[in-house]
Amino acid sequence: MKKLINKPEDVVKEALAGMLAAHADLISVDIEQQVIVRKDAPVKGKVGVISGGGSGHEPMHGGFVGFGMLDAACPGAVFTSPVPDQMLAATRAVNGGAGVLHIVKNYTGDILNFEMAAELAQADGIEVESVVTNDDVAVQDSLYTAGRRGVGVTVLLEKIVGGFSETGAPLAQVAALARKVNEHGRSMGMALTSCTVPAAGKPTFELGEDEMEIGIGIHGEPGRRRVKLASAAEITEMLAGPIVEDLDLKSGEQVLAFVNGMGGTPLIELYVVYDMLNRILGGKNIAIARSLVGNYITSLDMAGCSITLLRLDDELTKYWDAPVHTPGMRWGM
Amino acid sequence: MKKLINKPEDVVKEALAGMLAAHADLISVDIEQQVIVRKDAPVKGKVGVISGGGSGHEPMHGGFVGFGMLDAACPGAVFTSPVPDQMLAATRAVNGGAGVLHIVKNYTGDILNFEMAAELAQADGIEVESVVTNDDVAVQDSLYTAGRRGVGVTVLLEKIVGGFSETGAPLAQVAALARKVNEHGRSMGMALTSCTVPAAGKPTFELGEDEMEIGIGIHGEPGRRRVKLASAAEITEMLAGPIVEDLDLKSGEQVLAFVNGMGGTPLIELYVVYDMLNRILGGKNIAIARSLVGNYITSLDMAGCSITLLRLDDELTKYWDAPVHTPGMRWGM
Amino acid sequence: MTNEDNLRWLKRIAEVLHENAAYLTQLDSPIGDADHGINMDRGFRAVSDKFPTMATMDVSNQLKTVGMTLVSTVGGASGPLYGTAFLRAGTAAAGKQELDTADVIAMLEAFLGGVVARGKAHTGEKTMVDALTPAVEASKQAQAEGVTLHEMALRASQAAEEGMKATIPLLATKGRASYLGERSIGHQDPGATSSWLILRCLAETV
Amino acid sequence: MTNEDNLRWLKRIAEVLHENAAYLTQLDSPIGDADHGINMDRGFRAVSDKFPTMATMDVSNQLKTVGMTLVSTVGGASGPLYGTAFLRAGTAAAGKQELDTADVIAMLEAFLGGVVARGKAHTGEKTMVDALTPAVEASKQAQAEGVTLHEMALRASQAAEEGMKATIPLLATKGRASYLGERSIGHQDPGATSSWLILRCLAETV
Ligand SMILES: Nc1ncnc2c1ncn2[C@@H]1O[C@H](COP(=O)(O)OP(=O)(O)O)[C@@H](O)[C@H]1O
Ligand SMILES: Nc1ncnc2c1ncn2[C@@H]1O[C@H](COP(=O)(O)OP(=O)(O)O)[C@@H](O)[C@H]1O
Ligand SMILES: [Mg+2]
Ligand SMILES: [Mg+2]
Ligand SMILES: [Mg+2]
Ligand SMILES: [Mg+2]
Repeated sequence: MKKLINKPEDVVKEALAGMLAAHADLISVDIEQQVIVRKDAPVKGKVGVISGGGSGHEPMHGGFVGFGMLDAACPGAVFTSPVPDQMLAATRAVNGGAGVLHIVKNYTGDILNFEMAAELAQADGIEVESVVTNDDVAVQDSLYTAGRRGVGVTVLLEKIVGGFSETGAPLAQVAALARKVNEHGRSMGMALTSCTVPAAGKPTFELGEDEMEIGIGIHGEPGRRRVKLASAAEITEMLAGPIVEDLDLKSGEQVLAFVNGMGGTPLIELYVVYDMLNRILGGKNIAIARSLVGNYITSLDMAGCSITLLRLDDELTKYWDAPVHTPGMRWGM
Repeated sequence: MKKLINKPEDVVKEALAGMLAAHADLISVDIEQQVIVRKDAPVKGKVGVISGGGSGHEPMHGGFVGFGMLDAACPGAVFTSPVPDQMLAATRAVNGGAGVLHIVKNYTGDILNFEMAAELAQADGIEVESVVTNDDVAVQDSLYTAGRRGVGVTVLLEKIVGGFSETGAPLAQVAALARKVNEHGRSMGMALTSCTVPAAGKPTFELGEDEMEIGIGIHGEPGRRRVKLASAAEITEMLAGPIVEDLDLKSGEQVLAFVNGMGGTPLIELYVVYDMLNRILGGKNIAIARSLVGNYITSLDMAGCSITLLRLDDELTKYWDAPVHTPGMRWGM
Repeated sequence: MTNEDNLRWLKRIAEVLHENAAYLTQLDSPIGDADHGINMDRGFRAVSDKFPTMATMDVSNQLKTVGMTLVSTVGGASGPLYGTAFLRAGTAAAGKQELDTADVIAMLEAFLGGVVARGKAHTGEKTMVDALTPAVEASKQAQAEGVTLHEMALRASQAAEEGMKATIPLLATKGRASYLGERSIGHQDPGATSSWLILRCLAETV
Repeated sequence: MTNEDNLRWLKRIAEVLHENAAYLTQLDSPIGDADHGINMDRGFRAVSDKFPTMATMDVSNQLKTVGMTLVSTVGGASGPLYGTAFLRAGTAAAGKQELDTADVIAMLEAFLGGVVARGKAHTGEKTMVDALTPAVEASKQAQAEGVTLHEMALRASQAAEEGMKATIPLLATKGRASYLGERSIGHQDPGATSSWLILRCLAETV
C-alpha cells in the first residue's frame, strides 16, 4: 500500500487535525469525537444543516462546512458510517433554535446510525428532520435492494439547501427543498481501478488492465457489472444515458452538469469527460446552465468518475448561485 | 494504460473543449492553437500576465485564467513546452497597452520557446518582460544543471502577481513583484508512483511497492534519489527540511504553506501531510499565516505531493488575499 | 450462566473477532466495502476497555454496556445492529443473577429480535439474520430434548455455521451487498460470519 | 546535392523519426520526460504536410521551411533547437542551386551552430551537440581526404553514432537530464540519438 499516511488507524484524526490547522478561520473541529462544526455555530434562528458518513470521500462532507452549506459534519472511520454519538453532538452544536436537518445518504449504515441519533436528539427536545439522498441510477430501487445509493446529488443538495437555510426558512421548508433537490437529481459512476482502504492495506477488488467497473458506489464496492475498458466517449454515454432516461429529461430543459472524480483521476481527464457529456446533452438539446467539474465526492485513491445531472428551475439555480464559503467550495464571498 | 480519454493525440484539445464548455463565462479558448484567454481581455491599461507550459499539470495554467490571476495561458502537448506561436498569440491577445509579463518555469524547453516568443512580440512592438521561476530545492542551482526547476511557487506567483496587476501597476513593478515572489518561495516534491503519458501508453518509470522518489519535478521525471517508502511524518520532514534551510526561515517568521497533490493522491492524504507540516513548522516557531491544500500543479495521475513555503510580508499577503475568479482558484468575489 | 461466565464469553468474543478481523474484512471485500472486521474489532476493543468495570455488574448490565459501547464505536450497519442486539439481550436478562438454559435462549431470541427490529431483514436476505435465526431455532430444539447448556450452545453454534455457509448461494437483498445484484451470489456474508463467531464463543465458554 | 536530393533527405528523416518515435521516447523516459520521440514525430509530420509545396523551392528555402515548421509545432527543448538548426542551415545554403561537398559541410556547420547558439551547450554535456560536433569534424576530415559527398556523409553519420554512444557514460549538465545528477549516467541521450538519425538519413540519400 502506497499512501501518504502514518499508522492506518490515525489517518482520520490526523487529516482532521490538518483540516483544522488549514481552515481554523472557517471551522472548529473536535478531533477526539470527530465532529467538524462551522466556526460561528449555532446560528440563531437558522435551521442547522448537518451531514455525515464514512471518511475517504473528501472533500465531502467536512470540506463543505461553512457559510451557505453545512453547519456541521461527522466523519466516521474510512468508508464506515459515523456513530449516533457524533451525530448527536453535531446536532446539539448547530441547533440555533430552529431545528436541525440531517442529510443522510442511503446506505444501511448511515440510515441506522442517523435514525438512532435522531431519536436521541428528539429525546433532547431538538426538532430534527431527516432527508435521505438516493440518486444512484445504477441500483434499481426495488424490494430486492436496500434502495438506490446516495451519491453525487448529496454534494449539490448540501450546497443548495445550505444556501436556502441562510435565509432563515423554517425546518419544514428546508427539508422540503432538500427532498426536491434529491428528486431532481440522478447519478452514475464508474471505476478504472479499485481503491485501497488504509486499514485493509490492499485493493478492495482486483481489475484487469483492460477492465473497468460500471455502476460503482463510493465505498470501493465493485459495480453492477465489469466490462472491457472503453473510450471516454463510450463511458460518458454509459453513464449519461441511464441518467437522462431516468430523469426523463426533455429537449429544452436546463440542467446542472456535475462531472466528479473518484480521487485518483486527474482534472485533464475529467474535462475530457465533460466535453463528451456536453456533446451528448447538446445532441439532445438539453442545456447545461450550471456546471461543476472536479473531485468532490471521492473514494480514496480510486481512478474513475461519476456524472450527476440536476434538473434546474429558478429556485434551485438561485440557491446554487448563492454565496458559499467552505474549504471545498467557495464563491460569491 | 487506464485513462478517461479517447485517442491520446486528442486529449489536450478535448480537455480544452471541456474547459471552454464548463467556464465559458470566464474564458475564451482557441482550441486549434491551444490558447486560453480571459474573457474580457485585453484589459485596457493593465499589464497582461501570461504563462504556459506542457499540459498534464491541470489546473495549472489554464485553470488560473481569469480576474486577479492570468490573462492568458498556452498549454503545450502533454509535458511539452508550448511553441512560440501560441505564446505570441496569447501576448497579442492580452496586451492592453501596458505591456505583457511572461511567467516562465525554468525548464530548457519553456525558456527557449518563451525566448523566441518574446523576440517575436518585441518585433511586434509589444513590451515584454519575462520572469523565470526556479524554486525547486531538489536541484542544485549550479553550472552542472540547467538550474533549479520552476514548480509550486509558480501557482502562488501567478495569484499574487495577477492580483497586483489589477491595480494597474506598470510592467516594471509587476515584473519586480514577480521576481520577489520567486525569491521568497521554495519547493520540493516526491512521488509514490510514476505517471503515464497518454501518447507513451506506459508509466514513465517503474517503482517498487516499497520505494518512492524524492526530489521529482512535474513531468514524471524520476527524482534526485530513490528511497524506501516512509511515513507521512518522515516524508514531510524530507521535503520541509531542505526548504526551511534554503529559505533560512527564522523563528517568528510568517509563511504561506502550500501542500500540493501530484494528481493521483486524494485530499485526505494531503491533509495528513499538512498536519505533519504544521507540527514541524510549529516546532520551529514559524507561523503559517496562509495555506493552500489541494491539487494545483500536477503530473497527470502521479501519486505524491510537493510542499512549497513562501515567506510572507504585508505586500505578498495583501495580493494573495486579493479577489480572484478563475476556474481553479476563487475567492473574494 | 453467571456474570462471570458471561464476562468470559464477552472476553472470548473480543479475542476471536480480533483474530478474525482480517478474515471478516476480506469477506466484506467482494460484496461490501472491506471494513466489517475492522469495524467489529474496533467495537470490541472499546468493549475490552470496560471489562474491568464490568466485573461487578450483573449479566443484564454487562450486555447493555456492550450494546451501548458497540453503538458508540462501531458505526456502519453492524454497529446499530449488534448494538441493539446486545441491548435487547441485556433487557431480556434483567434481574437475573444466573441464567439457566431457558434464560439463555430468551436472551438469544432477544438478541436476534434486536437485529431484526433495527434492520428489518428476513431470513434469506444474506445477512446476520441467516445465521442467528437457525441458531435460535436449534437452541429451542435442543432445550426440548433437555440437553445441557453447553450442548445447547454447541448446537446453536453449529446451526449458525450452517446458516452462514448457506448464505453463499444467496442473492443479497439487504445491505451493501444488495447493490451487486447477481454478483452477490457465491460469496459468504461477513455479518453472518461474525454472528457465528459470537455464538461459537458462547459454546466455548458455557 | 540538388533541391530534389534535399527533399529526399527530409522525407527520409520524416520516415525514420516516425519509425523511431517509440524508441526515442523510451530513451527520454529514464533521464527525461518520455516525449522526445513524440515531439520529433509531431514536428516532422507537420513538415510532411508541406512537402508538396516544397518541391519547387530551392535547398535554402526548403531547410528554412523545415526550421520554421519545427519551431511552430515541436515545442519542448528540441523544437527551438532543431528549428534554429534548420533555419541556420537554410541560411548557409542561400542562393545555391546545388550544394557541393564544401557547401554541405558549411550547411552542417551552420546546423550545429544553430543548436549551440540557442542551447549554449558545449560538448560533454550529454546533448545533441555531442553527436553533431564530431559529425562536423569528421566531415571536414573527410573533405580534406577528398572523398565523395556520399562517403563524407557516411563518415559524418558514423561519427555522430559514436558521439551518441559516448553520451552513455556522461553526466548530463544541460536540459532535463541534468536534474538527475549522477543518475543521468549510464543512459544514452535521446537528442543525440535523433541527431544521429538525421545524419544517417543524409548518408542514405546523397
Ligand atoms: N438490514 C440488515 N439487517 C441485518 N443485517 C444487515 C443488514 N444490512 C447489513 N447487514 C449485515 O451487516 C454486514 C455488514 O456490516 P459492516 O461491513 O460492518 O457495515 P457496512 O455495510 O456499513 O460497511 C453485512 O454482512 C450483513 O450481514
Ligand atoms: N541546452 C541544450 N543544448 C542542446 N541540446 C539540448 C539542450 N537541452 C536539451 N537538449 C536536448 O534536448 C533533448 C530533449 O528533447 P525533448 O525531450 O524533445 O525536450 P524536453 O526535454 O523539453 O522534453 C535532450 O535529449 C538533449 O539532447
Ligand atoms: Mg462500511
Ligand atoms: Mg517535454
Ligand atoms: Mg462493510
Ligand atoms: Mg523530453
